[in-house]
Amino acid sequence: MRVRVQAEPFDFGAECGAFASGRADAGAVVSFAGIVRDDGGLARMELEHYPGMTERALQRIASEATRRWPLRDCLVIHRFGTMLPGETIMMVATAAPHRADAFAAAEFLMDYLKSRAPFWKKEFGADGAAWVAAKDADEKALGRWSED
Amino acid sequence: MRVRVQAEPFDFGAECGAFASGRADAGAVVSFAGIVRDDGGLARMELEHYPGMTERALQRIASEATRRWPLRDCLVIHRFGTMLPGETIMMVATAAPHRADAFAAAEFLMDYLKSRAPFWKKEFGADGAAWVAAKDADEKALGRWSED
Amino acid sequence: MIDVLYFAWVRERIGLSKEQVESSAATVADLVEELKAREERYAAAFADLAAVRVALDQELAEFDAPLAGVREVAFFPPMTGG
Amino acid sequence: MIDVLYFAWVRERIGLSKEQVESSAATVADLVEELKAREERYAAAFADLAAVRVALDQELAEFDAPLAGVREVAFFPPMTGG
Repeated sequence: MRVRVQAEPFDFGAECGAFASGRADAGAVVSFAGIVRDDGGLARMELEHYPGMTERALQRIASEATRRWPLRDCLVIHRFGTMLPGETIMMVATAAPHRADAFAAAEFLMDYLKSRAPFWKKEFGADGAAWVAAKDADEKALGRWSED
Repeated sequence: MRVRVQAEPFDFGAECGAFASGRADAGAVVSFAGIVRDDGGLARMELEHYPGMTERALQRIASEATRRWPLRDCLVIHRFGTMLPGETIMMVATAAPHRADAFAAAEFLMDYLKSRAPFWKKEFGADGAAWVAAKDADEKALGRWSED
Repeated sequence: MIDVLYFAWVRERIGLSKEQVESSAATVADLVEELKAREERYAAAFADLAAVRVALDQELAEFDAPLAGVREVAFFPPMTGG
Repeated sequence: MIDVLYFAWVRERIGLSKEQVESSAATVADLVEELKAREERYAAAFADLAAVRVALDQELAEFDAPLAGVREVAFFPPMTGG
């Protein structure tokens, strides 16, 4: 289980390759990449975070995923700072014996990371800058992981 | 939308990297890799397929995924022939504006491919060879995609 | 003449991956009965039809599907790709 | 003395990313009231508490949480990572 928080770009393909490489202990590897989307006129995105808390929150989310599903490994990389359209913001990867677990754990990581890890996106475009608003759908997505 | 059926190994990391590269039209890329799992004593796996029908079936499944979700792209690669533990058997990748669609489409591709694309696995171990039996769970997994 | 293909353990039991069959069977089920009547190895391959799938001209089909116009019939176990 | 951190638009409205505050507030809500009473920019940042989240020593918390023993309080909008 590894968590990385960094300003530098990372190579999504190389990370996927290394993560899946020779993994005869798992049968299923799922990865997700979040990419800066250009919905029209986006010049750049700035990602602010809360150093210290970010790492703790991501570690906790990854530990929780490992507790809930029989994961052989799990990886979270999240960038902060300035990013251009098409750049990779973050990724998660999970490895499990069976695909349903690998998929569920990756979706769980994404849902929690979206609403519980201290990152904030600001978009800069032709019309100025604006903080991205949290989506109700993201908060609601957490409901499906309730263990009650 | 691309479908490849081949005996040769492929580089999962390189495929993921190329698939996600500069994709400012999507915000979410999901990929899945199926790997030969060594549950103890597996020497090799042989994957038989039905040339001609395989490509048609995968094309149809990929087209159906593209019809159901707003995908910007989708990729399916499946090998046949002999594979060793740790080798990558197949992969799918999906790109969509939002993560829920990319995840759902990737799981749909996997569920259909498992039970509807003409591949058969035979495992060779110390105790001899045996065809892998289809799992009820895989057939049942299709039920969740019913549009009725 | 119809091309009949066999895959995986169906192929192994029959000992053949492909053959041409002269048949006037109306449906897949009729064709299976004709094949079973031929030799023990066919009877063994088709003993449990719940474990066998069929494709007509490379499309999955049911055992009661008509064979009229079909050029290629394939028999195989449930698929296990992915 | 308690470290108070602000992020994203909370930081921008207050015009400060971090400050040390001398406070005897019992809860987060009490601290917010003290800050709002200070200056208009704090009142603006905390005008709608439904849009503000709080962390105590880097753990998410509620506004009625006690501040006893807490060294670092952070205020920020709902998170938008991923």
